Order: sequence, then C-alpha cells, then structure tokens
Amino acid sequence: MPVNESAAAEAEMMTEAEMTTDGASGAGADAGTGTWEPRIVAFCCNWCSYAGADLAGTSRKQYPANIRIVRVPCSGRINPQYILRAFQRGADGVMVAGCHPGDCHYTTGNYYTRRRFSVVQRFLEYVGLHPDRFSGHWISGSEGEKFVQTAREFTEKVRSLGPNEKMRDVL
Amino acid sequence: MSEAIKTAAPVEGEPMPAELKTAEIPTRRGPAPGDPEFLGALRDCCRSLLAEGHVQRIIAYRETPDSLRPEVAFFASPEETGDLVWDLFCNTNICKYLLDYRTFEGRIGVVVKGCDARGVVQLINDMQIPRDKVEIIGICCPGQIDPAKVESAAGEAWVSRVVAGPDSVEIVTEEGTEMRVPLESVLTDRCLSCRKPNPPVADVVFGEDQKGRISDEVFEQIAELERMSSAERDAFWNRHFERCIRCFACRNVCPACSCTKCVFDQQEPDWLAGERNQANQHFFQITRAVHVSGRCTGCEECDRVCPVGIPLRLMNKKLWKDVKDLFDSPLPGTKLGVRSPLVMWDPKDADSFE
Amino acid sequence: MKRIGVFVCHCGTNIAATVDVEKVAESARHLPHVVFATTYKFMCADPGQKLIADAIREHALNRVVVAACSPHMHERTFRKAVERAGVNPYLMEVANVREQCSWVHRDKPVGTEKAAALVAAAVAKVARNVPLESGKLPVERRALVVGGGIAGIQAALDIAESGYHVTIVEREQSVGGRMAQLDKTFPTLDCSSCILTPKMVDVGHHPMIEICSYSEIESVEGYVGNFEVTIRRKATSVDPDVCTGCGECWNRCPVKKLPSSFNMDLGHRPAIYVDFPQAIPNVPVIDRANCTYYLRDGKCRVCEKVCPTKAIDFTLEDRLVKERFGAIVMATGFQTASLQQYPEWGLGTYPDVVTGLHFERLVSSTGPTEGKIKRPSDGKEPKSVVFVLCAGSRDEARGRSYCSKACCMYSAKQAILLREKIPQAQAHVFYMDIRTAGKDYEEFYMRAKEEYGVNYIRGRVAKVYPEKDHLVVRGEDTLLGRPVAVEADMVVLAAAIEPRADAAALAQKVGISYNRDHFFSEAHPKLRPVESNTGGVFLAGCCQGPKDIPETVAQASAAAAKVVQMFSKDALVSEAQLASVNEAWCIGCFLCQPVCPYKAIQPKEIEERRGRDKIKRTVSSVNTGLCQGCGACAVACPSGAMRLNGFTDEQILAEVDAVCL
Amino acid sequence: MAEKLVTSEGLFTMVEKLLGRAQVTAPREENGIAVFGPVNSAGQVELDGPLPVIPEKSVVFPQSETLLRMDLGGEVPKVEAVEPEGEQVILGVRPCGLQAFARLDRVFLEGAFVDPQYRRRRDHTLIIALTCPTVKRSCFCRAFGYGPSDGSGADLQLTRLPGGSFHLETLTERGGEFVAEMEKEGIAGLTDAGAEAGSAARAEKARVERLAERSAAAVSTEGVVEGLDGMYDDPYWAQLAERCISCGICTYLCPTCHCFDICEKARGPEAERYRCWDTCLFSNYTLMAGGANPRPTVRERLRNRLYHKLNFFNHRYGEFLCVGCGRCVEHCPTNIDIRKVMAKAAARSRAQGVSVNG
Amino acid sequence: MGRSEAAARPEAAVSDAGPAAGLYLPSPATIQEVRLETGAADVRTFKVTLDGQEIGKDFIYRPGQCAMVSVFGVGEVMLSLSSSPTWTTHLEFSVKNAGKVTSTMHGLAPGARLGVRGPLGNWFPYESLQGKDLLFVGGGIGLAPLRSLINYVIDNRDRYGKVEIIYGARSPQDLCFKSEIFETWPKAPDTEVFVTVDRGDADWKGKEGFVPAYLEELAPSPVGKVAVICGPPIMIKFVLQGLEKLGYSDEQVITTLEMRMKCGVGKCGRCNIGHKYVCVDGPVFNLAQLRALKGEFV
Repeated sequence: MPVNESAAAEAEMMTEAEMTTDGASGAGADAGTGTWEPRIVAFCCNWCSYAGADLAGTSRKQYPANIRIVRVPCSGRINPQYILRAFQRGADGVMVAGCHPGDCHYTTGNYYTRRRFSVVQRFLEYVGLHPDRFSGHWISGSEGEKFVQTAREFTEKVRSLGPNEKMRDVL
Repeated sequence: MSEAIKTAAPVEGEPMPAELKTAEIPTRRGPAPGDPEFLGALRDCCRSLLAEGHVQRIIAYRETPDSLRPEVAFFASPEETGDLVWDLFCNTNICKYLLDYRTFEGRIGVVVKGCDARGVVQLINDMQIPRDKVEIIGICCPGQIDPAKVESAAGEAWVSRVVAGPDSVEIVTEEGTEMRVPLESVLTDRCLSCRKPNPPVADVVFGEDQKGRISDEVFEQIAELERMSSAERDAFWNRHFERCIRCFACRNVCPACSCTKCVFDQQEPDWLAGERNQANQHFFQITRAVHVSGRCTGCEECDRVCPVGIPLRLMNKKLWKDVKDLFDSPLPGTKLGVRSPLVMWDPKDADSFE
Repeated sequence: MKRIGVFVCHCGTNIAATVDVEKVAESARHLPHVVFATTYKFMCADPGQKLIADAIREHALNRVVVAACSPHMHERTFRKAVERAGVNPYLMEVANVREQCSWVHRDKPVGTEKAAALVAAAVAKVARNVPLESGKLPVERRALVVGGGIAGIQAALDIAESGYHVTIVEREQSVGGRMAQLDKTFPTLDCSSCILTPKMVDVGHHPMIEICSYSEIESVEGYVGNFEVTIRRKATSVDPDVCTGCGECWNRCPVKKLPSSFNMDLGHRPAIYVDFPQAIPNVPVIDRANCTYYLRDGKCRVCEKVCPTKAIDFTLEDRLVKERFGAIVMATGFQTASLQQYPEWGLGTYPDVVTGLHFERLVSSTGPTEGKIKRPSDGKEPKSVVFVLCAGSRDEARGRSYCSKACCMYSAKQAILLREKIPQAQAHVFYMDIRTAGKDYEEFYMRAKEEYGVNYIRGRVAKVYPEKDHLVVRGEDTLLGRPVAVEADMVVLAAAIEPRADAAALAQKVGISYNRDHFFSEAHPKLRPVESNTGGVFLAGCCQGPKDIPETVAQASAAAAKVVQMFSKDALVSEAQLASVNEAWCIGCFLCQPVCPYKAIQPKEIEERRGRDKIKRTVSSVNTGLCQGCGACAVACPSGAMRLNGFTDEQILAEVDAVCL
Repeated sequence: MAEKLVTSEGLFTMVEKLLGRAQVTAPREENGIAVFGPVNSAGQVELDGPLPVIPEKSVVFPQSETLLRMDLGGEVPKVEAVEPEGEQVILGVRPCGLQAFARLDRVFLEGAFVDPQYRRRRDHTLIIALTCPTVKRSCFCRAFGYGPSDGSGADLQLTRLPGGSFHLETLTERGGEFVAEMEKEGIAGLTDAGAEAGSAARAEKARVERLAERSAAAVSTEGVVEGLDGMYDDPYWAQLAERCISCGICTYLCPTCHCFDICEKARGPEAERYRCWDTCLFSNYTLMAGGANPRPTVRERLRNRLYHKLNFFNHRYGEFLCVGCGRCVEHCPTNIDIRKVMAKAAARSRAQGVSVNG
Repeated sequence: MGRSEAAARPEAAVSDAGPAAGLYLPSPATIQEVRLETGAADVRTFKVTLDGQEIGKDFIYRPGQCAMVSVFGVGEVMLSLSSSPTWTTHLEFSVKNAGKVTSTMHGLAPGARLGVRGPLGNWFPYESLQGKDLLFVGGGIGLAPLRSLINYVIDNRDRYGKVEIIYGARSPQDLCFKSEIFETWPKAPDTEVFVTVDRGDADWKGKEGFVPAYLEELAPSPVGKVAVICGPPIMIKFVLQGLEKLGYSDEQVITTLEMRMKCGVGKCGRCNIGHKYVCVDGPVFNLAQLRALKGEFV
C-alpha cells in the first residue's frame, strides 16, 4: 500500500495551512483579534499533583491561567478517553499528572497510569496528534515549583503550536 | 525517587484459576488440509465428538453454492456434519460466536485456524468462556484465499471453483476455462504476513505445523508512518478515518471486544456521538484500538471485514508492537492464563512521563 | 429537579483581590440548574456556613457548589455544612478558586474568567452527582498479632490491657523472638532477658491473650474489622493441657545433638525441646524431622514413657483453626542476612567468622558457652576480635541500599562486652560511618572508644582469610588512606537486618504491600507510619524496617493504640466514594481485579432474565470494606461497568466539557 | 436525446471545470477500495473500477447533516432550520444507484411529508450515470427488472467504449443544459457522437446486459413477497441470525437503506440538531428510553431488515427496497446472502401454492 | 366500527402540519405550569403554550395525536397530547421521566422554552365513536393519551354514550391525574371511574389488584361499546385477553402505541410495525389492524 505519497501530499497542504495560522504571536482561532489563548486541561491526582498545584498557590507562584485542572482521586483513574474528549471539546493541550511511581497514595495506581499512557501517548502521536499537545508528569505534593514550571513550559509549547484542529468537534 | 513497591496482586496470570495454566498438548493429530483424507477426517472428528456427547454444538463452516464463500454453521447433531467444510475460503473468524454460548449448557467444538484459535484463547483468558467448555479443533492453516482477489483474477468470468495446490491455485470458471495463478497472489493480505498459522492451544490438531509467511510489510508500514511528520500522519489517518461508516463490524468481529454494552453504544455517558465527523471518527477508532490493545490477538479480522478498507491493522499492530517492546509480553491468545499487560506493571517499566 | 446554589467566597481579599467574585457569581447564575448564586467574605466561617444553610432552605437547593479554597482545606467543612441543612454531603462540590486561581494569577480579568470556568465545571459536575452514603462496617473486637517477639508482645499487652482479646501467632515453640537471644542491650547494658522475661510471663498469663505458638498464618480473608484468618497450628506431639513443662522428656530424649536455632546453631538441643529455659509456653514440641519415633516407625517412645502426665501424643496432626479478628498487627521481625553475596568475608566458610547474633549467643550466660566467649572453631578464648559494620547494608551494588540502623550500636556494645569479659582482648571495628542517633547513643559509642579502647578503623573490609590458627582481616583505612591488615581470632559481621524470608509471601496472604527489600510498607511514611495500606492491618517492629528495641516497642504501642482506637468505635465508617458495579454491563472479564491494590474485587454470581429464561452469570463485585476509592478498576474496565462513585465518567466528562468551553 | 462522444481527456477537462462550480462526487480508490466520495481533482475519479463500496445515496442523504442550528444564550432560544447549500454533481452512478435514488425519492418526497433536506439536495444534484463496465457475480439487478446499462433516472449517461472514449447520452433537459454549457466552454474532445459511436455504445450495453443475464436464472423476485407474508414466524430467521454479527455493513452499504437517527450536539449556549445514518441492526435502534426494546435480539432485527427490503416496502410502495447491487452479498463478514433469503421465500411461496392448489 | 375509521389517513394530518421547509423545525413554545402527577415525581404534566400561535386555530389537533417536543440542546421526544382539543388556552403533555430529554424536561420550570412539532400521527376516531358507549382501560402513564379523548367526550357529553373508565397504577403514589379520576370525571353525567392499584398503602381505601383482573370483575358488556386502551405492554396483553373473553371483537378494541420515534414523519424508519409506521400510520390502531401486521406491538 502506498502509505506515503498521498498522505505526504495532503500533509504538505496541511502544514501550509498550519503555518498560516501558526504565527509567533499565537494568533489562532480568533486570528482577527489576536486574542487566541490555548485551552489546556490538566488531569491531576488528588493526593500528589493536585496538592502540588495547591502548594504552588500557597507559595503564590504564578503560572498561566490557561491550565484548567480536573481533579481525580488517582492518576490511575484517568481514562485515556478523557484525553480524547478534551481534545474533541476544544482543548489545545492535555496534561496528565500523578504521584511519582512508588509514591501512589493507593500504592500502585500510577504504575498502571505509566503503562497505559506510555502506550497511549505513542499512539496519539501515531495517529497524528502533535507530540507536544499531550504530556504526562509526576508531580508530588511538595513539588509546587515543578507544577509551575510544567504549567509554564507546557502552555508555551502549546501556544507555539497554535490552536489544535485534530479531533476538534466544536460548533 | 522513592523505593519501588510491589503488591501481591499484579502477578502475571492472576486471577486465573490454576488449572488453566497447565500446558496444552494436543492429544491427537489429523491429516493436513490438502491431504485427500483431510475433510473426511475432520468430518469424522466432528461427527464423533457430537455422537459421543463430548460436545453439544460445533461451530464450523458449511458449503454453499458459492464455493468462494462458505458460511458459518452451527452443528447440533452428528447427522448434520455431512456438509461441514473446511477449505481455503474459511476466512471468517468464528471464535466470537462462542460469546453466544456463554450460558449454553454443554460443550462447544470450534474448528479454528491459528488466528481463530488465538481468539478462542483470548476469550478464555478474558474469562468469557471456560477452557473446559470448548473443544478446540485446530487446523494448521496453510493460508486463506481472498475471494475478491480470485474474482478479480478471473476478470469477467464467474468463478466456479478453485483448486488449491501448495504454491498455486487453479481457478475454474463457470464456462469451464481454467487458469493457474500463484497462491500468494490470491492469499488474503493478513495471511501474507501471518507468522502464527498454528493453533497455540488445541484438543485436536489437523496438519503439521506450518511455517507461516514471514513478511515484515505491516511493521515496515508502521515504521514508515512513525518516520513521518505529525502533520503527515494526521493527513494519513484523516484520509482513512473519513471513510469510516461506523458499521462497527471491526468491533463486532473482534475476539477482544466482548462487552455486552460497548462504550460506543452507551447513551450515558455519551462517549460517541452519531455525527460522522473527524472528531468522532478519531474517538471511535482510537478508543477501539486502545481498548483491545494488550488483548488484540493480531488476527486482523477487523481489517478483513472493514468494508471501506481502513488499515486497522496498522493501528492494532502498532499498539501491539509498543506493548510488546515496552512490557515484553507474549502475543495475546498464544498462552492460556495470561492477562492483558495493561493490567499489570513492573517497577522497571519504561516511563514516558516527565 | 436539580436546584444548584453557588457560593463564592472572597476569602477576605485572598480571592476577591484577583477574582471579581460578583462577576463569577453572576456568570454562575446563567449556568444550567443554578437557581441561586451569592458571595460572602468567609464562606468557611460560621456565618458563611449559616448563609449556605439558609439559602438551601430558602431556595430549596439540592446541590451546592462552593467556590473557595482547595477542597483539601474545607471540603469536609462544607460537606458537613450542607449535610446539616439536609443535603447529602456528596451533593456539594468545591471549585478551587484560591490555590488554583486567585493565588496563581495576578491579572484580575484573567483570574475572573478562570474562576468562572472552574465554577462552571463544578456546577456541571455537581449536576451529575448522586447522593452517596457511607457504609457502616461492624467490628470484630479481637486482634491478631503475628509474631511473638518484643513487638508482638508489647502490642498484645497494650491491646489486652485495654480490654480486648488478642491472639498471638508465633512460628517458634516460644514467644520471645530476637530479643530473647540477646545478652545485654545498649546503651544501658541491662540484661535483655531480665527485661523481656517478665513481659513474656505477662503475655503467657494474661486472660485476654491467647498464644498460638508453633503456628503460622495459612490465609487471611475479609477486610477491616472483619478478617477471617486461618491459623495452622503445627503438630507439637505434646498435649499442652496436660503438660506441666517438668522437663523430664527433653532431659531424657536420646537424640541430643540437634543444632539449636535459638543458639544460632552454636549449641544443641534434643528432638523434644523448648527453645530456651524461660520459654512461654513452657510446653515442648517434638521436632518430627529428627525424632526417632517418626524416623524409625514408632521406635524409641522414651519421652512418652518418662512423661509423668502422659502428655505425649504422637498422633497429633496439624490443625487449621479459623478465627475472626477485627485488626491485625504484623510483627514478624527480622533475620540477619546470610551474606552469600560476600564470599570474601568467609561467613559460613570459616567457623570463626560469625554474625552479631551468633556473638550475642556466645556472650550470653544462657548461651551454649554459658557466657564465656569462645571461638567456635576450637573453643579458644579470642584475643583479637574484628567487628565489621555495614555487613551487607548500604551496598546498592549488591542489592541492599538501606542502613540496618542497629548495628553501629550493638557492635559497640559487643566490643564493650568483649573488653569486659576478656580485658586483654583487642576489639577492632571496621566502619563506614558511625550512626548514633538516639538518646545516650553517642555517649555510649564514645565510651566504647575511650573507656574500653575499642579500635575504630574507617574503611571497608576487602577480604578475610585464615593464616595459621587465626584470621587476617584486610581492608583499607580510608582516614589514613592505606591498606590495613588486622589479625583476628574471630570476626563478627554486623549482618544486615532483613525481613523474614517469607515476608513477601505472608504480605500477599494478608494483602499488604511491601517494598523492594520486602519490608512491609506503611500507609504513609510520615503521617501513618504504623498503618499498612490495607485497612485494619498495622505494622510493628523490624518487619516494617530496621529499628532497635525502644523504637520497636514504641511502634508496637502505637500500633496497639490504633487497634484500640478502632475497637473503641461502635462501627467503622467506610468511604462513600467507592467503586460499584453496573451488573447489567459487567461481563465478568475481571480485568478490574488485578489492578485493585486492596483485593476488593471478587466474583459474584447473579441471576438474570434473558427473555423468558433465567440465566446465571458471574460478575465483579466490590467489597466496600476493602475498597479505598482509587478508581483504577474503573479505567481497567473496558465497558465502564465499573464506576467510581463521586468520580464517575459522567461527572468527569461534564467537567471536561465545561472547562473546554 | 443527444448523443456525444467524449474522450478520456475531454471527460477529465469536464470534471476539472465542474469542480469549480459544484461539489463533485465520483468513484475514487482508497487503499484498494472503490468508494463514492467527494473529489477535489479530476485525477481522483476512477470510472473503471468495480462498483464503489460506499453507495451513491451519501450524496443526497449524507452520513450526517445538520437540520437545525440553535442559539440558546438569550432569553428566547433562536432556532433555525439549516438548508443544504450549493450544487452537486454525482458522476459514475451505476444503474443500481439510479434505481436506489428512485426508491429514496419515494420515501423522502412522496406523501404528506416532504423531507426538505433531501429535496434540496436532490434538486441540486446533476446525475451522470455510467453503464456498468462489468457485472460481478454478486450483481443481481436483472431480478429487479433492469440491467447494467439502464440509465433511467440519470440526467446523462456515460458508456465506456472499447477505444477508451465515452459515449455520453443526454437523458434529461438538465443533462442537455449541462452538455450545452460544456460545449460553450469548448471542451476539447467533446464532439457529437457519430453513428459508429452510437452503435459501439449499443454493442457495449448489449454486452453487459448479456453478462447480467447470467444472474437472471439464479435469482428471481417471483413469489418473494408472498412467500415472506407467510414466513414471519419461521425458525429460519433465528438460524440466519445465529450467524449475523449485527454489524451495520449491509445497511450502510445498501443504496436504499435510509434509516436515520436525530441527535443533538450542544456546546455551551450553542447547539445543533443533526441527523445521521442509523441501522435497524443495532440494538440501540429501537431501544426505548425506559429500557424496553421491541426488537431485542438479532433475530428480530435481521428479520426486520430483510422484510423491509423484500416485503414491507412492497406493501407500502409496491416495489422492492432491494435493487440487487450485491454490496451486502459481497461484504457481509459472515456471508449472509439476501439472494438465498429470496430463494427461500420463493420456495415457500411455491410450496404454499402447491398446498393451496392441491 | 369500520377499519378505515380507526386509523385516520395520514394525509388528513397534512393540512395541519407546518410547511415542508420546516419539517424538522419546531414551533417555539413556553411552559406555563408544571404539575406533579405522581408521588415519586416521575410523571409531570406540562402546561404549554405556543408562542404566537393560537391553539385550535393555528394548531389544530385531535384526541390521541402526538407531537415532537424539543428541549433545545438536549433533543426531541414524541409525546402524546394529554390535553383535550376542546381546551384552547394551552396544550398539555404528561411526561414520564425515562430518558435524557424527559429527565431534562422534568428539571424545567414555568417560563422555560420548548419546541413543539406537530400535531403528528392519527387520532382516536372520535367522530365515528359518537353515539357509542366507551370503555377506557388505562394503566400508569398510559392514561395520558386516553385523557385527551376522555375530556373531549366529557366536553361533548351529549354526543357519546355511557363512559366507563378503568384505571390502575402500581401504587396510590403512582396514580396520575388524581383530581380528574377522583373528582371531575366521576361527577360527569353517565360516567363511571374504577380505580385500582397493584398494592395499596396505609391510606388507600380503594380497590387493590391488577387492571386486567378488575376488568374481568367488572365485566363491561361489549354491546354497542368500543374499548380504548393504553398502558404498559404486560397490562395490554392481559387486558386484550380479558376483552376477548368478554366478547369484544378486534374491531371494538382501539389502542395507541408507543415506539421509539425520531422523525415523527415516517422517514427515519425506526417505528415500523410491519409495513406501518407508528408515527404516521398510528399511533392509534384497532386490534384487527394490529393483528394483520407483522411485528412486535405488545
């Protein structure tokens, strides 16, 4: 099967299209107004990463407001379908965060997360999602600073990519 | 980083009952397909299984007027087995029918190729049917023929029958003309790259172990896709997913899809909307593939039945490749008592998180 | 009809400074099902809570969103507040607009917009919340203590003294454990058995304590408050009800020269024996593997003949006893590492290379040498003894990275005892670091060095080899930076403290987790150090990690306090946000089962109507006593038949949809 | 009506011209599979391939289409009906596709309720038919009284001639206008068909009709409706259903299946109501809100589909809802063959006839 | 009663239906009042007006007809009109909370906006029933479509004969339209109402037992009578058997069916029973018609 040719041809068109909307200013969906801001959903486990985000707050560390946290008890509760749903509904980037391996409040939940998402992450890239639009992090309750750094870096990465079109299903 | 912790639970194979873990050595071997005595022996085997009450039902194939398309059939009595058939057109993977027998009182015989047998094993491993309820009548499969390829080789003439030899097939048309084409030219795509044509677990086996066809084409295609840019891959899959008509045949034939209430059929939560757009197609395709990853037996039945030619195997095999590379687990369906590697873990697992 | 009230907290100016709270409330008023929204200065304060309660009554609210600080701060507070006003506590959600909004963003419009989005997400979620009820679990007020060492003894005594029944399961013939093997204890040098024996006697006589010695745990079923434990009571061949412990049998037993494990194989015992003279229970057991009666088909029977009370019964068999317990204290102790990975030290090769525990038996007046230090090879009094610290500990390369914690101190103690008993003998200690964190420990160490002249050499021992009638210990003195060789009559290795060989297997039976080194894992390293991650199972002593006696006793008492705390309640309250199974959707594939860290998922047979037929099939069921609500099962379940109440797919998707808008 | 001759090049140019002014749907090849789908360059058009898997109906009855658009942000909801826009051309429609359009017309346009979406698309679709280049074994058009060269229902009909050119027949006024327009634009390779081309076309049509004749003996509609009238409770349906995997291939590939679902899509204050293909083979299709399902098993669902094709539609509209395209026959993963159902029904009818007469 | 009368021709409904362009476009409507029917709050009656349309003039319907009711942003559901066409101030829909749309509807308060598409389907043959005695048998929410005809008959009392109403529900809590079954209807001339519940409670002083049993007990004579029935499938099944025993012919029994409907205009294919579509050929059928159809109607 000629996997390559036509895909490459269409991709060429795609990249051109992307380039036009991919200005450094981050002008995207609302290109005319130049007010596009990436929408980022972060799934955080209650015990570590959510607490880490809380610590960032308690320490008054600033990070972009683009990040919207959805709290789950454990990173093992994060169904990969949630990631797809977020992209469908207009997320430009999705982040998953849990306790460091070995530190799971529920002992082993994040080990499943690690397995599951090491497969899912590769697969999302494989089906054509830009690798920088999804990322996973281990952030403990004491790593407020890591949460902040991660939030900043991820937001900037996603911002530089422009609005996500892959899987997007908005009106 | 803290010290690694290990729990009692995630031991490979648990919570399989211990008796399933016994090595499976088929006790009997019958003649190979292609042997003139093969079909008679297969019918005898099925007949006596029914007659002696070892099984109460046999799922196999029956001849039809269209010799390229035998149909799946359910034999309940020894008398019915007269038109039981197994030839190189038994493409349909019948293992999934076992699910209709989840509450059947009695044993079921299944006539299976290597790929179908993996499906049976996977259903057993997914606890959908107990091992002792299934009589696995395995056939070491020389490869199956794609009727569409035969028909297109015959051109406008209608095919009456096909006589298969070891390396070539003879196509006989209704008009009586004969033509010989290489076997490989009419084999199904999945058979062209089949590495495991022999049933890994069986009670009876027909034929000697087949070597299979070692083709890396699928993995080469996957590698090619992996080398592409993100945008190219996006375009590639958009182009294919666009055609999806959401017939769910891929799901319905899949031995790893045994849910009675699939996420795609649920209204609450509303995972999958009916609208045919790229977003929903992606959700469907990705979720389907991810759900079966770690349990996909690589039978490629989904790929075969997809009416619009979406290269599903490029997804399933990609997932399988990653699962195998990352977690070093056997191909699902090749071993009894093995659970999905995705419900297990190891402290040394690769970590893609930061 | 869903009627949601939204309460936006100013938190003084903590929220209000960067979030326009009025605007957030106003935007909330337009959300589906929201019938009331307001703001207040301090929602968590009494007037704030009253405001919520009043609004619930006034506006017939049946769901509440509080936009305030992190749920980690006040989720409980607000749950209780709505509950008091008649709303199920789980119909309340917190939108975290302080830690995750006002405190991390400076720009007010940006903060306001995000706060509104977080409120919208909480509203979307709470609209899909359902009332949840905490379950009540009955408690069986009986405790099981696994292990009869000092940890088990202390825990048992504390629990029993609080008025609850305790069963101690001890593998050996007698309770006492490692402490019974020790001679003196640091840093006070008081006699180990002198302080242990009274406690053993207390345990033995306590009306609320039953000792199952010579017994092991066969299986553990059930969950917190309701364990069902099968205990294997190994056949002792002696009827404990009749035996008076007179000792006739073990004195007359013709098989005398069996290695005594209590004496670290340095001494002997007969085939019918008690571990040591002060054994509790003082009832001997027959070592069937070595007893002539069992080896030679019913011959011998000397013990039977000499027993004045006819207590010997060769026909006794192992018994499996099933008992119910509400709590389990794991106190299975430790063993010393075999040091097979260190052939260069010669443990097991040269008889005069021994471990610290061997040395304890050699100094002990109850030991095989009756307290005279003699080297095992020829019984000579050693003139030079080398103590090697960190023998097997702190060596990641050979599999053990941790510090065994007690060795520095006990080696100092042993050096002192050596110098006391054989004043002319030299004591050399090879060490990596000396760790003396403990009250009076540093002083004790200084005494060893200064008062007793113990020679401390900083460096690792590379090799121990025999030369003439003594051993040579080669190593490097890292302080002087040169190799050293010390002649020694004996070498005492402070072998690493490790869990019992079967610790992992036992943990699997009990359903608790353990770390790489097979020490049992505590639920939280700082805040829950004596609880395991499984409800109702507590940890005491070295099975959780290396520690010395005072620490062990402290932990044992702490575990006992936890048990007593549990027993003091009428019933246990289970979490409400737990997993449950939609049986109609469940196909019984049990992919959920291996991912559950609490073994809370079990098969269950159900009957179902299929058209006209009634069929039976097996589905998953969740034991709410064991489930902790992590939700791993809900993701492992392909069809979503497994749901995590409080964090259902519907709820999370609603949140996702809302934050993406 | 007029007959033209157009070279392959000429046809290519015509398609290129069309692309600018209408949405063109034509047979395309994707991953070795022929499908009807939108094309954006003439090079994608593949007229020599087999019968496309995705049927022509998607042009007038797309897989999903918006019915209403809603703005619910204000005090009063703003709701408006959405009309399909633009012009469409469907190129390469096979005679079975034409027959299918006629059936769909009856459903969507006849009687009290006219479907506005379908009406609009139908009115703005130019249909260019193609004489089947070959006849597959799964084809059984003859059973339904037409053949592979029957262009009725099309605006224009193409017939591939042995030399590679096409014979282009104008069948309707609209077709004529189109040709005139093309001629005005000066398409090189578009000329009047001479007598030779005309007779070549007739020969080609006769050739494919002969090919189709082969199926006539095997499949017949004789007695099918009557046979099925008496077979509703026959155990046959359970036997057939045992094999059916309840996928949607036969219905979604069927050029006449037209069932749809109506769904809502809401994003905050904005919403849309759309319809999308649905199939009576899915259990959700008749699942009611309370959980009751009048067609709970595959047996009832498969029977309903086959009756709809071969009996119910006849009772309602006087003709079959099957046009014999053979897609379901060819693509059924478990080889369920509607022709065998027809044969079974016919046999039943004969048996009934015998018993009545005897 | 003739066959052709029971099922009115769908064409007749055309004149009332909106223009084709808006086939799927609902008319705006507003909830005026929400009335709780059952104790368990699973049935509510919605009093609805059509924005800018006069009922009886711009929106003409007949007893037994249905309409598609939209909750915008959620979906559409086919509901029978439980009001009588003789009431011109508003429409009424009595709705059981069963699915996504109806549960959302249950959360709506007066003032909320809906969409109404209809009237759809045929109706009870109220004209040919004139002069006849009527037996209504209803169960649970199944009384809703009957209520339209009952009130129509009561409002035109002189044109119809004797009216007997047998109505049952699972429990006293589950009885709908309580003020009508206990007050309005029993007070109407020559009208008898028989209410039963499967299981009573402490306050229940009425009849206990299933509807089919009560029917057999009351044994209303079939002479000059037409039975109009609606209720859960299991009730229908046994009521039909009971009526047959009492001597009712298939033509004397009329019922109205519920099927999952989507389009309401005979296109989407979902609601067929045999070759009939419930949405356009029904929902009202007499038993003789139903028996002639292939399909699963009870």
